[in-house]
Amino acid sequence: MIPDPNSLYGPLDPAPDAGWSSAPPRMGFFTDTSVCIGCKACEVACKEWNGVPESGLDLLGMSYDNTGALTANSWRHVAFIEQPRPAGHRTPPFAGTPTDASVSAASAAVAAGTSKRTGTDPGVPTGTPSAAARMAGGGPVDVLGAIAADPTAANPIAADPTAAGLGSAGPQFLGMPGAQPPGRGTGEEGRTDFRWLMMSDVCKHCTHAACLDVCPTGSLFRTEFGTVVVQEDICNGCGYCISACPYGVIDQRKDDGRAWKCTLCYDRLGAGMTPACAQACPTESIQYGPLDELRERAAARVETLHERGVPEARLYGHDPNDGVGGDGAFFLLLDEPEVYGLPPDPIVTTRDLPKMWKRAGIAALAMAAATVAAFVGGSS
Amino acid sequence: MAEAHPVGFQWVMEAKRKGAKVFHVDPRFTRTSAVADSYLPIRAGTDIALLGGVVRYILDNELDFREYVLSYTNAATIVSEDFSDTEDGDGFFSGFDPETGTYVQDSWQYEGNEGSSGSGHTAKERDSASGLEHESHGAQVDGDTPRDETLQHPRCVYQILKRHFSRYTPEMVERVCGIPQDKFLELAEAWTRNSGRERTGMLIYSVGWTQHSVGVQYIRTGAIIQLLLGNMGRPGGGVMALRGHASIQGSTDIPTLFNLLPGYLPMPHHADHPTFDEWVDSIRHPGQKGFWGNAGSFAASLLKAYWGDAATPENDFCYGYLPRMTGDHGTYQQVLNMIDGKIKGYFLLGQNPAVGSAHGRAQRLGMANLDWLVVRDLFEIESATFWKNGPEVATGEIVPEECRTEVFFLPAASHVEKEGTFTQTQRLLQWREKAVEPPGDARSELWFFYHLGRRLREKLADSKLPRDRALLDLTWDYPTHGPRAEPSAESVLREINGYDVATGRPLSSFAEARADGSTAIGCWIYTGVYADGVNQAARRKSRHEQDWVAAEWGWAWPANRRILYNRASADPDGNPWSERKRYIWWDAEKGEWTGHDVPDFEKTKPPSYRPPPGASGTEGIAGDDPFIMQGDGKGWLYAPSGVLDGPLPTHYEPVESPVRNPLYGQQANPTRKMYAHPVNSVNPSPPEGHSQVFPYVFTVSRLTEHHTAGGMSRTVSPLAELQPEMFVEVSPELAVERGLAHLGWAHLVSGRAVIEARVLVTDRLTPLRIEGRLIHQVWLPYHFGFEGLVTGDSANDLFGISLDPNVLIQESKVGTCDVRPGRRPTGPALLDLVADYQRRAGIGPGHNAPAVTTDSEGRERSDS
Amino acid sequence: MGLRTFIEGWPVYRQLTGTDPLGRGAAAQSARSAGLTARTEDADSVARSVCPYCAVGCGQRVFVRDGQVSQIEGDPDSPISRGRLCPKGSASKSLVTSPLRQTKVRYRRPYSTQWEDLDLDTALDMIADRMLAAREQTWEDVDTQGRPLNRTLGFSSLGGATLDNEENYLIKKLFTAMGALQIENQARI
Amino acid sequence: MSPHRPEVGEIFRRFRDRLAADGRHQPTDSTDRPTVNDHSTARATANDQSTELPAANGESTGRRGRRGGGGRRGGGEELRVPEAEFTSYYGRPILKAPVWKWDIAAYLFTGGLAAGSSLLAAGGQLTGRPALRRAGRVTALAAVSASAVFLVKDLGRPARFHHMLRVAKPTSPMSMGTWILTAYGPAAGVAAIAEAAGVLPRHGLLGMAGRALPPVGNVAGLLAAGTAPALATYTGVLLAGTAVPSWHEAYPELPVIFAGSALASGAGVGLLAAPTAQAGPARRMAVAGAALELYGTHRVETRLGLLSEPYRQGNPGWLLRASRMLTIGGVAGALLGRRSRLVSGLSGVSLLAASLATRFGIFYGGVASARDPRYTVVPQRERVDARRSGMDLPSDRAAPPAV
Repeated sequence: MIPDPNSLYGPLDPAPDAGWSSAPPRMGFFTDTSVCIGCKACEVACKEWNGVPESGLDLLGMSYDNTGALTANSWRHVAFIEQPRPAGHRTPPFAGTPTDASVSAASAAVAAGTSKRTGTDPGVPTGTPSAAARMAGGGPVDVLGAIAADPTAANPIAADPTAAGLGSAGPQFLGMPGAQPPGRGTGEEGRTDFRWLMMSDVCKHCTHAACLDVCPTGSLFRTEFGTVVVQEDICNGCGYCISACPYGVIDQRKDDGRAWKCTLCYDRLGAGMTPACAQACPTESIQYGPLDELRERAAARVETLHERGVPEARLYGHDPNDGVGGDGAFFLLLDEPEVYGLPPDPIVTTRDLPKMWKRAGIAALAMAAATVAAFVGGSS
Repeated sequence: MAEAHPVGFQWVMEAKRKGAKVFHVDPRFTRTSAVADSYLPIRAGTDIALLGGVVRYILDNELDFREYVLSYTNAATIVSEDFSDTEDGDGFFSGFDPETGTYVQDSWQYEGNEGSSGSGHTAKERDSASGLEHESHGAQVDGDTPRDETLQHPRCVYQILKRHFSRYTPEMVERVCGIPQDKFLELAEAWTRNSGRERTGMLIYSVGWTQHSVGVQYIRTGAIIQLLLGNMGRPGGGVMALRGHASIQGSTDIPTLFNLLPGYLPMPHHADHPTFDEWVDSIRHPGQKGFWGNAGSFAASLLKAYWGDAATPENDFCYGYLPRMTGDHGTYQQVLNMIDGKIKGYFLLGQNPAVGSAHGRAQRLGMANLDWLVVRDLFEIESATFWKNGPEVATGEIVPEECRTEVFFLPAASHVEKEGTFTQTQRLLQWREKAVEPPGDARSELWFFYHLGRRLREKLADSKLPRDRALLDLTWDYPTHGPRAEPSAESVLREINGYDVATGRPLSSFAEARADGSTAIGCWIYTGVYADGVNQAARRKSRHEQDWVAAEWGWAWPANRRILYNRASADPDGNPWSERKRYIWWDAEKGEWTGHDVPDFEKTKPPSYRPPPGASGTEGIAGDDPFIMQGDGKGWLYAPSGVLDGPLPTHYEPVESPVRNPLYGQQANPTRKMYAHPVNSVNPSPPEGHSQVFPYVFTVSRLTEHHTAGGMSRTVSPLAELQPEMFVEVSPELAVERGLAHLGWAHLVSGRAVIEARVLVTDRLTPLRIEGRLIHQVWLPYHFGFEGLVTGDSANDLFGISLDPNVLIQESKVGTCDVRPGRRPTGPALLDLVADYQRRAGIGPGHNAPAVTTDSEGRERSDS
Repeated sequence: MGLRTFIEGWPVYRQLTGTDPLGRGAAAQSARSAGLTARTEDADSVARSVCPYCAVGCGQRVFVRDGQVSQIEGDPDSPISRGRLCPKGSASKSLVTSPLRQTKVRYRRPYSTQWEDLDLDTALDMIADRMLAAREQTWEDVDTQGRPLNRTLGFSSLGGATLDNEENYLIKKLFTAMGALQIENQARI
Repeated sequence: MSPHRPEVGEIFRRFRDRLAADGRHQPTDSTDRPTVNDHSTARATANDQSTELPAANGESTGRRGRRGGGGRRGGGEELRVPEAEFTSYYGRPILKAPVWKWDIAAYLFTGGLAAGSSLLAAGGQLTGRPALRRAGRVTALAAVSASAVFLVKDLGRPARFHHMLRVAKPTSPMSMGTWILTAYGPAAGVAAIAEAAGVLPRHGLLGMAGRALPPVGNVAGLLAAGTAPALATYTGVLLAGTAVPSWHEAYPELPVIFAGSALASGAGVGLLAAPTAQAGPARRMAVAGAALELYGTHRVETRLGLLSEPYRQGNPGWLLRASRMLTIGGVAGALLGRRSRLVSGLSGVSLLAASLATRFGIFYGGVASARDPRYTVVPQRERVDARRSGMDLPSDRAAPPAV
């Protein structure tokens, strides 16, 4: 059979393309972050079902996120972002209370300095304080003001890192910027708006899955449900999939060597069951079903939110025309993707594969030609 | 709610999806606030001021559901002219006795019933936490009461209510709670607009509400609002308690509590209940209306269930076997007695007081001074290892080599390793099937106590001592099965349900209870759970196969009613208030009450029924009196008795507060239970001096990722890794004031202890402006201790012991402390630090704030 | 396995002959993956249970395989929880199968610095003796005015909110018959 | 679900069109974009200042340096390079950095060396330059064997290396590479073994073998040479076929660089092994290889804008600069020192070293680009913003250019 013209890029129903002639409808996740309460039931339910090992016991200070990222040992990851920004139509939570400037950005910048052993390498790496500050910022973010404040003078404990326990906490600085004595704020010049974003991240099960396409063993394969699964009996830990994933999802487990990620509970799907995380989710933030249905539901949800005065609501990964042909697991977000640690515009690496092979071919010919020339041309 | 009860919260989110507006009131911005439409930061311990403000808003704008209020509440009832309100008493109602710090309630009674409060003096009631008895029924009051249907009489409840709350204005709410007026008005407006004939509003609280020195009055205030708005006994209404333990409701219905017997029958008091009849009458209140008329049958049936053939009408059903209360025997009194060496042995059954109870140090010192301690749990919890790993070992207060306590740790069976029923927070009993055998020596409590009892009876078999009769005559013959001789839980449930002594037929309703010893009932309110010999609690009919009430899933007490007092869902004539809210109604053709639920009313008593003069008991209840357990069949806006600290809720400051009570000269609840014990010093509050030594308010609560004292979550890796360390949340403003750094360390000091925690500086906390002053609040999770996968200092160590007078529950949701950067000292230096603070605060050992502080100068008037 | 079956099992062969030339799906699937089923499918038994944590009372299904709990998840039939669980409820399997669970009786004798082993039966007997002794020493028959007390304040108990109603019933019944009054639980806390 | 499933994407085209047409959607645009702008402008200051942050805190600088997570921001050099503005979840990397260790970089070299050597050997074989032939064949075998060792050693589950032969996936450069190696390896091996013919006794079985070997070796040698160019250039696709920004965007150049680097290293072997008389072709190979290598490297260092940064900074920058020097030196030596065996040898060594440096430079340049979220976010964000301003579809992606 001839592969689909969109086999490497563009809209595609992946299961038939992967040889499942009588494939069931493509199944996937729609994660609606506007109703996520950050309970992390998804993380636990996933670990319980899939026997995923513990991923470290460190306080990260990334709001309530102590998991840090999707890793080989965390197939669901709930992100927490504190921002002094309006949340839709809601009454400003701190209007009228005697607040000063926001600390979200400064705290995030500190949290960027923490790292975590997750049973993988390098676990959760440290981050860029300024980028963290922008993630949490809702207005002018005076990270410097916070940092520059002379630690020894303004912040007695900062003088003694051990006492401050900042050994692992990255740059030391006061909890918040500004020299204004607390409580002088009327609430007018202080922070009034605040929102707490929560989002349960997971493998995107891309239509065009680079991890799958570059896998040299066929360990990563496309299931009849259109999902992408690592076969633990096949994977030999070559690690290619890890550099290929544009979302940084798949990861190698230490002392095991193999690559691991969400399987969208392939074994449960086979039995007609709902994936563990979606079944546990108390508020239906994680919805599981035929992708087309989910996409329609999501479209309606966005419109509802826009009507209810939440213009920042937008979908991510829903569009079959995007750089990966659409995600099998897509999201409703309330801020730019990178705020949640998602790439703003991922493009599957295989899009350029034909061009790459072409360039390689030309280079190869050039090489051969050069050799021939080297031997025939010239006298000695 | 999203924090502590996420799965219950799915229904809130569902309502939200349908357009409901969600308000969240909390000292800190939580995961609930994150999805709420409006978040109101509040100063911990000021809820009555907020809710009182709502009451005033309703009354001033006449937004109450007048028809409902007139017919179903005691709004029209006229109160004795002897009554005087806190408005006149600067924080005191009439009848206060400074000597005992309690009230004489006579003057609170309805007009013409002054004599009948039955509680000349409430000191005894306070010690016996008698408030708890009213979980299943109202307190005593004579049925026939003078009313003014126009609500104009100056002494009718409606007018008294109006006067009492007249000063709870939006301005006052802002001054006391720190909630901006416009936000308060947004709340009050939405709440009232969503109540009435067509709509109902629900009030949900988590039981942190009960952990205040005025906890019962918090809930009373909520009840008053819901009654005024007509939200009681109707679908989508009510006051919902979100309780925190799988069967904490069950352990109150079938109480492991010192002052109660199953079904909220009071444990006899040596002075008040010398005989069976006096005991029964004290419950039944001869001549009173309502279902408690049958108390005699319930009491006799219980004793019959306990002592079987030995219990006869002639010997008062072995009433003499029952132990008698002489005062306060509550858990905190016990702990102090342990420290004083008065108690020899202690059983801990799936409970971890070393972390979970207030004043952890007192708990641990008490346990270190026992002869023996039995701990039954899944894990080696802090309460089992305090003698080697407790903080007091580090400070030298407990030296293992000198600690006498003999400790038995017995592994317990988990919820899948035994069968039985949990009663969840809405009175629903659900049967659990056993999945596997418990591992190793692990056993169920059922096994442990059955075989322990067997052994005790064997050891005493030859005893001639009268005191051993109670044990030897006890019915203790439950069938066992399996190699480990596990007792049959169903046979116990059958006894709880009750049976006909002669035939052994399980009873199907408590109406079948008899006072002549022909019925035995272990817990009368549970009668029906084993009706027809079928385990009704084991019913699992799928929600897809039944209506939204889901009456065939499990079994709810009483009589499988899902909404109590649901007669109120119909108007006085028995018709639904509205089609939208149709629930229970009177079917004239059939001549009976019908609807979606089991009617909480005599099935065939027509709405038009009026009791004959002098009628008592059930026949005294009129056809339009929905609150059938109440002495007058009415919902009580005003409680003439039964609530020890006042017929109406009043804002008192928390026992430890940096703020002088803006409403009354009386600072804190004058009737609270105080313990003057050397170990229990209380931080000073205004008008006392030195309150600035502990300038900050701290409050504690749960994290979604952990459970109570952590025994079931810090030991479980997928949970432990999600919240791996003890931390304290502080506002940016406090961080600057005290030089705290995000992810740095801080330690908190109270008059009892000093604990340390990592700092989270977050916008989610805010200072509040109270009385023009800036008040900082910090928040701590109380899950951490020194055992388990993840450890940390225990927040509850910071608290002292002061109790609500009605139910003797401690104030452990708000206290004062100092916050200091860096780690706490260790070893003896830690004790020095606390001592230094005590010295600076001028609080000697056992210091208690004065009970009475009406003197505006703030000098103590009496007491201490 | 004959050469033929080996060849036919070889994904490359399946790529060339089957519907999946790129070796993305059907051809790359391993025998194990093909035979994969949910472990709840082949459970020996399923118990209908209730979550042990808070008081919401979410329904749980406990799957058992070879006498071990193989999975605990929400009961979709429950009108309370509709099959959903919070992180704690979801962790129930880890709770009951935790390696940290203490399954042997531990005994600490007075003034000792460590645990010792103790036989369950002996422990039960020692506890019974201590209860009787404490009761003996602290028994109160009547008060100062001769009114009956029939009680001991010599020992007390705390706990019950996490236990079954049947268990609480026996605890209260036994302690009451012994005249033990100081029985408390979390409901007071 | 509905029996009739509309073509994938249909629903969304409709949905997008509806929104586009729908005025109600404008707010998203008007309220969303400005906020982003506010923030960016408002935070430019914070951002620039914050670049001093590590300097302000030696401890954290050292630590981050060690971790490499944002090592680049470590030194004072940082202050001179204004930080490209971007946002990321607590500033953490979005991509997972390659888990490949140094041995994959080493393989890039040995693989290329093997290829170059085989070509050299084939040339020598056909043009009667036994020294080149012998040296080429032997080096090829040694290099390809080393390659195998490096590849297997880097696997998380080395015992499962043979799983590579389960499938043949044109979409997977590594799979293709596996099959290329499978074809090349044995041929190179046989060719090298054939070199043993000379040392075998004249008579007996071994004698027969001795007579049979050379022709066999010649066939094998040509086979190896036939597959060698593929072996040398597929590795370019191997690296480019990832989400690692500075590798992927360099896909047009990488094969060229690696081809050149392979030729140069092969030439290096020739210069080392062959007497000056036979080394002519090697010199010319060196020139050709060096040309390709220098051209390609220069392109990746300059053409990719932000994504060229990693190749210019830190260790990768240092390695590539060294490589350039060595290449130029090697070529110069090869051309000028044609009479001196020593100079030729030295140029050979320097060409080999250059090739080695190039591979490590390219390898670690890419790794650095994956570790720093800046290189992931900034280019993509620019793409999105351009598209947004281009067409009026704020919260939605426009169809990307067809392949």
